[in-house]
Order: sequence, then C-alpha cells, then structure tokens
Amino acid sequence: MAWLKKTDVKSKIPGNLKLNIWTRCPACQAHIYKQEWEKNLKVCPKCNYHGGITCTERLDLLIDPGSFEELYPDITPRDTLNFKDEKGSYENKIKETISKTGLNEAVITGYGKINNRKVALAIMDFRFLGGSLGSGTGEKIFQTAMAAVEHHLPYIIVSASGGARMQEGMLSLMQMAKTCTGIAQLKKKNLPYLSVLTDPTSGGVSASYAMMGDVNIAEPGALIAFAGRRVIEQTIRQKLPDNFQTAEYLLEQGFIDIIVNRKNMKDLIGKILDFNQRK
Amino acid sequence: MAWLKKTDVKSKIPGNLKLNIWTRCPACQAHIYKQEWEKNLKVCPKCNYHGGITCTERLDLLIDPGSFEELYPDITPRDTLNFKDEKGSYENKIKETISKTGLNEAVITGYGKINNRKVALAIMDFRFLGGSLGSGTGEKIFQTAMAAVEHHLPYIIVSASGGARMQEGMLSLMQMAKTCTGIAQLKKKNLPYLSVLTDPTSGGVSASYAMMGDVNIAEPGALIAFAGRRVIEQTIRQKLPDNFQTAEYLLEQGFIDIIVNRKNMKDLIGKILDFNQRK
Amino acid sequence: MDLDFDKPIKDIENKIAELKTLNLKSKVNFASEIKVLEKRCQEQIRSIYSNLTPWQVVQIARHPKRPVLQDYISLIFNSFIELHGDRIYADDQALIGGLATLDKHRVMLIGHNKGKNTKENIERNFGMAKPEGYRKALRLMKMAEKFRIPVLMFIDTQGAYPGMEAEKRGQAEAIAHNLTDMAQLEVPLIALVTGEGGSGGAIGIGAGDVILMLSFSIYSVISPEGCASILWRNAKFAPEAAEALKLTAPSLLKMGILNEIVEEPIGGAHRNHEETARNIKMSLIRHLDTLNQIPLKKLLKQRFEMYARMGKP
Amino acid sequence: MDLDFDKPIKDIENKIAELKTLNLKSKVNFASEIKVLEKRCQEQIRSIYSNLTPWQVVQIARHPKRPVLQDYISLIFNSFIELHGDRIYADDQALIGGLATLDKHRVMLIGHNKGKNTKENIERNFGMAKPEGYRKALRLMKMAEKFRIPVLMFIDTQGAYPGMEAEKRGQAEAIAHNLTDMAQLEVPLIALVTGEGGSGGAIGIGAGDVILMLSFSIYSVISPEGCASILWRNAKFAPEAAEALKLTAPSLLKMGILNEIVEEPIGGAHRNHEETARNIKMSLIRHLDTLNQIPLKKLLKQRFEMYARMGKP
Ligand SMILES: [Zn+2]
Ligand SMILES: [Zn+2]
Repeated sequence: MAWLKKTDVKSKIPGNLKLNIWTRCPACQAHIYKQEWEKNLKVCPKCNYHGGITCTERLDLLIDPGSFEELYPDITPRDTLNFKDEKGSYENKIKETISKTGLNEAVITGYGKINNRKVALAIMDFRFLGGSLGSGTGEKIFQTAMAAVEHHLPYIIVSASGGARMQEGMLSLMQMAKTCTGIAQLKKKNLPYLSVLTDPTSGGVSASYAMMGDVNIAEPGALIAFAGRRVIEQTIRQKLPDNFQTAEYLLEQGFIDIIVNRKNMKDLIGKILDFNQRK
Repeated sequence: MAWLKKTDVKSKIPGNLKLNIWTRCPACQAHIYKQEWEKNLKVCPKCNYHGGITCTERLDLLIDPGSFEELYPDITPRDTLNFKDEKGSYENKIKETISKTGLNEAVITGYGKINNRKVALAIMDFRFLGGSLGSGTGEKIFQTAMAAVEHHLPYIIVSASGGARMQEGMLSLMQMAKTCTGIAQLKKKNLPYLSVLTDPTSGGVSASYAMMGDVNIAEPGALIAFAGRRVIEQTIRQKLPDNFQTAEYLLEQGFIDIIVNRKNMKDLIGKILDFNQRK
Repeated sequence: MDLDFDKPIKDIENKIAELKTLNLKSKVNFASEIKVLEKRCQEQIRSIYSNLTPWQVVQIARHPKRPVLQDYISLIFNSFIELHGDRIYADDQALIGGLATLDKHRVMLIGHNKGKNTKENIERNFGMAKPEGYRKALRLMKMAEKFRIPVLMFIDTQGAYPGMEAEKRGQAEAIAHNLTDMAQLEVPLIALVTGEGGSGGAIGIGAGDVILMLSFSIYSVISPEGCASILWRNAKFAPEAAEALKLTAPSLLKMGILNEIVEEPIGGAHRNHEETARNIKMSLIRHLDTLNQIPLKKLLKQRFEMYARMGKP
Repeated sequence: MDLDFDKPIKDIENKIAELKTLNLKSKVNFASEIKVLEKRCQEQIRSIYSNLTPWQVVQIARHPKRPVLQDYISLIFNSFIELHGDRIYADDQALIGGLATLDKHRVMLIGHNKGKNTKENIERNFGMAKPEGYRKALRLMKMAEKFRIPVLMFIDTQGAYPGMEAEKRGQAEAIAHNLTDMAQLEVPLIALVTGEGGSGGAIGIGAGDVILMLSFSIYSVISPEGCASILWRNAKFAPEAAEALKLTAPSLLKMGILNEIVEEPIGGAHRNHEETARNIKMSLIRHLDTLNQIPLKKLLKQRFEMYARMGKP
C-alpha cells in the first residue's frame, strides 16, 4: 500500500542539447520542442504518452476559467506518529514538500464549473509526497464529498497517487474507509460521482474512492494497480504481461469504463453529466 | 433451455434377481435391498448417491407431519400453442402425464411448517415432463411467492427440472421473468428465500429462481447447469472435467452456499431460518 | 448468402441489372422495360414476404446482411458513449452498452453486438454474451436508474454463450440476477428484438416494460434446430419445429408476449437498413414519450402486472 | 518456532520439565523446587511480555501456534454454518464466513482463515484473500443485513493476496466496494484483529462500528519489512519500521484507531488458546449487547462520525 516511485515523471532534457528548448518523451524517447510539449498538454505528439501534470494544470483543463472556489486550502499534513526514518523526520519532509510544491496537501479541492454546471472536485497532485493518501488528503476528499451532498452537486475526483502514506501509519489506512464513507453518502443521495484515474493510481487510492466512480475514466497508458508490479512478480515468480496494470488492461478486465485523451477529458465529463436527469 | 433427458433416474433392478426385493445404485452399481433404499430416503448407503424422489416424498422430508396446506392444486398445463411434434400433441402428453403421475403440474405449492415455523414452499417433481417450467409451473411458483409476501413468510423452493418447457414456446421462457418478478418482491420485503437445488436443476430454472436464494442449498452430486453438457462439448470441442456441473463444482465456483445430505436438509433449513431476526 | 425463397426476386433483379448495363453500352434505351421489371420485382417481393413460413422468417432474422447493433447506433442515435466492463471480471464485447441520445431523449443503450464480418464476429463472439456481458448490462441499468434515464435493450443473439468458461463463471446466475433486479429497476425499460431472440440469452436483457419485435425477427425458448433434435430426434426437422414454436412476431403478438411489431421495409431489414432504423426510431420515441410520463410507482406496478399475466391460466 | 526473546522462559520451562522427569524416576521429591521455578517462570513471562518492543509484538502476532479462526470458531461459538461462494467467480477459502451463534446472539461471522499447518495454509493461501473472498464477505454482510443480525469480522492476514490473478480480477475494486457498502450496512459491525492486520487486506473486512484488537496483535498500513525496504532501503530495518509505524494495540488505542484492547493471557495467546477465546467471547458479547440496543439511524450516524473523525486535523 506504500506509494510507488515514479522516476520517469519528469521529462529529461537531452544532455547534448545546449539550449533548454527541447524535452524528451519518457515513453518513446522522441525529442520534442518544450513549447510543443506544453502546448500539447504534456502529451507526446508522437506516441500519445500522457505525462504527469500538476493539479493546477489539471484544473485549467477541466473547469471553466475563473470558476474555481477552493475548499479547505489550509489543511496540511500532521506528523501524529512523530515518524522518523533513515533520512529524517516526516515533519521535515512535510515542510520541504510544502515549500517545494507550493501545495499544502496532495490534493486540492473545491467547486468549479464544467460547461457552466457547478461540480465539486478533488484533484490530486503526484508531486506532493507521491500523491499519497494522508489524513489531510482523506479529510479534504471526504469533506468535499460532504459539500457535494449538501449542495446536491456531482463529484469528480482526479486521482494521481502511489497509495497510502506510510508515515501516517494506520491513520493513513483509515482514510480508505473515511473517503469511502463519503462516497457512500453520495451514492445514497444518488449524486453522480466520476472518478478520473491518471498515471499512477495505486494502492490504497485505487482500493478506495478511485475505483468507485459511477463512471471510471482513465487517461491512456495510466498505471492503475493495487499491488506493486515487483511485489506481484516476487509472489508469483513469473513475468507479467507488458500491458499489465495499464488503463487499457483494466478496461479489458472490466474496471475502467472509458479511456480518453487529456484534451477531450472536459468534454467527455460534461457530456456524461448531461445524462443525469435526476433532479 | 430445453429439458434434459435423465434416463438413470429410476433404479434398475438387476435382471438376474428373480425376487423384486433388490435395487441397484445407478451411481456405484451396488446391490441394495429395496427396503433399505427406501428407508435411506433413496440415498445409496454405499456411495451417498442421492436418487430422485417425488414431490410428496420431499414434502414428507421437509415439513412437520400434517402441516401441508396446498395452494393452487388445480392449475394444469394448457396447450396454448397447439403444439405437435413427431410423437403427437402436447395436449395428449399433458393428459398422459397427469394420469401417470397423479400430479397436475411439475410443482406442488402451499404452506407448511418446519419445526413449527410456517413457510411457503414450492416443490418441483421431475416426473412431470422433466420438471419443465411451463406456464402453470411458473404461475404456481409466482403466486406462492405472492402468498409468502402477503403473509410475511419465508419461501423455500426445491427445484428439480430440466429447464424450460419447449411445448409452451415463449410462454415458457417468460416464466423465467415471471418467477423472478416474484423473487424480487420477496427481496424487496426482505423475506428469506431459500433455494434447494436437487438433481437436476438446469436451463431456464437454474437461470431464474433456483440460483437466487439468499442461501443456495444443494444435494450431493446434483447436476446443476445452464447449458447442457453436450452442447458445451460441441461448442468448445474438448472434454469437460468429470465433476463439471455437479453441486460440488458449483460450490467451488461460488454459486452454492452449502451441500447437505437429504436426511439433514430439514434440520439445516430450520437452523438457517432461525437466524432471521427481522420482524 | 442468398435465401432460396429469394430466388425469384434475385432473378428479376439480375435481369434489371443486365438491362441497365446494356443501357450504358448500347444505344437502345430499356428504361420502360426496366420500369416494368422493377414494378414486377416489388410485387414479387411483396408477395413472397407476405407469405413467409416461420422457417423462412428464421432465415431472414439470421441474414448476414441484416443490420446489427452498430448499424442501429449510427442510424438511430445522435451520439453514443460506450461504457465498458462489469467491474468484476471483464469487458464483454458480445454485449455492449453506453449512454446514447435519441432525439431529445437521453437513454442507456444496451445490446447484443453481432459483427458484420468474420473478424468482427470472432472478436464479439457472434453476439453470444458471457456472464460478464450480462453483469455489465446490469451495472449499466443501475447507472441508468441512478441517472433516471430509460434503458433500451436491443436483442440479437443465438443465445447466451454455452461455453465451459461461461458456465463456470455463472451464466445461470448472471441471467437470473438480471431478471430479478430488472423487475424492480426504477426506470422505463424497452426491449426490442431486432434479429434473433435466443432463449435465456435474449431474456437476460429482455424483461422490459415494453417488448417490441421487428416484423421478421424471431424470439424463441429454444432454437428450431435444438427443438427438432430433441423432439423430432433430428435437427433437419427445424422447419417443423419453427412452425410449432410460434416464434414469429405476429404469433407472439397474438399470444400477448409482445406489445407491438415494428415494421420492416418490404423485403426485410437487410434490403433497407435506413428505413428499418427510421421505423425503430419512431417507435422508440413514441414509447419513450409515453413511458416517461408514467409515475414511477405506476410504472413498477404495470411491469409487475405484465409479468404476472404472462401465461396465466 | 521459538521466539528468541522467549529464551529465558524456555530455559526455566526446560528445567521444570527436567525436574518433573526426575520426580518420576528418583525417590527425591523436587516439588518445592518446581514450585519455586514455576513462580519464577511466571515472573519471567510477565516481565518479558510487559516490555516488548513493537518488533517483538510482530513476532507474537505471527506466531505459528497463535490461535487461528478455526480455533476461535470451536472455542467461542456454539454453532457455525459455513456459507460458501461469492456468486460470481469462486469460493475463497482464505476468507470464510457463515452463520454462527454466540451465547444468545446470532451473528454472521467472517474472517481470514489461516491454516494450522503447511497443508492447510496452502489450501487457504495463508489467509491472504483474493477478490472473490472480499466479494463473498460483502455478500454475507448483505445477507446479515437482510436477516438483521450483526456481523463479526475476525482479521488475521498478511494482506490481500498480491498475485497476478487477484490483481486481474480486481483486488482494488473488491476492497473499495466493501468499504463503500459497509459504510451504509444496516446492522452492527464488529471488527477484531486477532493476529496480523495487514493493510488493505485487513480493512477490506475491517471498517466496523467497533474495532477491537488482541493485545499482541498488530494493525498496519504496510508490513514493517515493506516499510523498511522502501524508507530504509533495506528490509532488515523492519524492527525500526515496526517502531515507527506505531502498529501495536496500545499505540493505536492512543491514536483513536481502536475502541478497545482485548487482553491476551500473560505470555500471549499462543500460550493459552482457551483463555484468549474466553476474553474475546466476553468482549464480543458485551459489544453485541450494547450495539443491539442502538437504533439503526443512530448506529449509522455514529459509524459515519467515527470515520469522519479518523485523522481529522
Ligand atoms: Zn512519445
Ligand atoms: Zn451407490
């Protein structure tokens, strides 16, 4: 349930290029103008690899400009366990992460509009401790579900997470139950809940709210998993299929409704929400 | 969805035995005193093979003596399609079957008591046109479900059927939807429904009410199937495992809750019903 | 595949084609002859298709040129968002579903997905669904219930797939489960048999508030071949069995199984996909308009009573 | 398997055994010496077991002689009717369930099913359930809801099985589904960690109204070895990770994760199955008596609030 390392998330600049105007696609290794890479929403124009994006970039892609009202911006992780590992304390790690990312938690939440329809949303950010599910993360996702219930809004969660946050121990594991308690409330009130699974969505996040969308939408090629690939390989002592735990594999296995390119995501979500006729 | 032939249902008497006091187990071929066979409820004392029994024999095994109140005894099959095959008309076949079995339909239904608790029940009889699901069969099973709903009783159905009744065409197929409509009413009212699957339970019966028990109970070795073995072998062109479509196989595959010997069936049902605390 | 009873029609059609070729090549104009032949051809079609035996209808219902679900999706619906998977085991391409718009109506469309060629048919298992197909269908019906949109079910299958794996994974349970939950589903359900309505595999997505059939579709408890091989002990008596089973739309309408027949063009749906689609569209819209007006409680009561009546002595 | 920190206890026990043998063989009576040693042994046990490190507790929680579900079934419950299968794919023997009576209470009992020897453990996959296990658990919980009987969940697993097939069939979906539906389940849910509470595999049947732990059981978001190999880059730092993760019952009680600790006998459950079972039984009956008094609406509200509070800043 621990978060996965994802070393290839940042694009590496080829060393032989003096000017900092190129980037390289981590999937197909194609050299791409940085400008083009950005303009193309960090999607490789050659192989359709969907690179990681920040929660604010995601927000811009999904909701009408200027429509975001943030909720619970001040919630930050707390080091309840006084957790220390080889490299130091969790408390210091939190501080560093906050100052490096400018984020207070691995998710931003709030209201926004999609084609002028108000929705509640939560967008995870992998840069913040691997998008791990800490108590603050869980609290924000849960409270936003409650806000959706209160105001009768659809809820959209965009996941990007390695799983539970080890440094919060059982408090982290319990966030699976807590967030699902929120999802259960939406379900009870028959409010639409769309889950968007991006690269990667794994461990305790895939085994809680991320898998429970009325519609589960994924980005192409996204890694979606419960257990890590290496753990599984050690368990079964055999090689796994190449596309194992990709969005495409999960669609075939029946867990993903639809895979959509990043640039069409907003349009698709808007269209699906149009179908809800419940007043 | 047509009923299956079941040639081995009647015990064959070894020809070399002049006196009619022996029978032979169709499964292990052991010679058994007829008296012992009957006393043992038509279960082979050597191999535990559960032979077919009539609906009245089943009734005696399941409910408190003298507690049966029959419902809808006069419902008989009707030849709505005016169905004729090579060997004659369905109408004649109905007449013959009624006079041969003394039954009016492939199921008897009514109220009875299990350890002094009133239940609604339906017991199928394979002798009546292979226990096939005709309009009369469906009507009785459906109406008894409604009676259970009205009087707030648990419902127990003992299935023994080759499937749909071809000679009633689509009217037979529609009994699957009709009986499940009855089961849905029980479900809505949270009334316990126990399904007992005996040898054989297949086709349109397994694909409707028989599979929908809160608890699915089977007799040892019972054939439980959707499609016939031969049809499957023709489709996949390979041999099937020996225990394929037995109660034991279905338990492993997750569709049967519990397999119980005939002599313990009443006790088990009584105990399960004791668990229902809903008033 | 040409149907044998279509031969007189084919003959005239061939003659017309010949004359048309001549028209191009030679100076003589055969326009009036062609007109006469075309009229005769129409008459021939009308005469043959108004006196079909049940076994001939079976042939038409199975015609490889008959429109399949993907044809209807593009001809009838303004948009379709396919949704995949049963959230348990797999995505069955033999039975697909998704969100569709039909004029002003938003619906959940579910249907058997026969292919238009061998490759497609292999991918889609010839429209014979496995338990995961029926479970996907139920999942989508429950989504429709949540969204309060009606469910349209297009039926066209030889039957539920009778393979070992399907049996192992609970074909019977999946169908039974659907029938039980459909009885209480809180949105209108419209079933339409477009081609073959094959037994449990058909009714597994067929227990609607309204049951419609195209005029040359069939709906049967068992295939004529299967019935013949059991009751006549030889599959070659399939025509007799087809007759006896009363599996055509007019027979079933008379027996009260159907609510309505959707007319196919003269000569069958395979001769004119567009007209077939138009007729279906009109019928669906009419029924959606009606069903959407019915209060939920009454809808469920009507559905209950409809199935309570089925085959009532 | 002997625990290394048990060595001083073992030494005294061996000496006692020696004297007892001598007692039989020789004329000299060592009764008083034995008495002294037995007292010292008890003191030794008490002293060791009241100062355990978290890593030592992990060893106890995993002790092969520690009681498993089948021990508890026979020691705690008056009767048990096992119910099989998820009605979808399989019957998972790593996670079993059924109808059980406990004194005057009727309950649905669900639990991880570790074996008592290698053969049993292979049959039961060492108590590591696959999706079908979690789906069976949910089916049984819904049956309990229908019958209005409480659900008891005995947790003892390294984790949900991390195999390819389990992953393929939706381990994540199965656990998520359970957590979501348990939040609204209309009967009391009591979870008890008896041995290892391994991550998602534990919480998949663990989101109860009341969460209990045996005093030397553990409950953790990740195994100490797993945590060490990620954060310390070497599994041999498991003791450090065990310390950091705060995975023992007293730590978790302090953090508000647990409602209560069920005391094990001095020296751990593996030294006295009967006493362990008695303590569990008393605790369960007390909680059942309390929970059964709470009106449904209040029960659901309390459960909601309990999880809303978890880790609230
Ligand atoms: Zn690329
Ligand atoms: Zn025998």
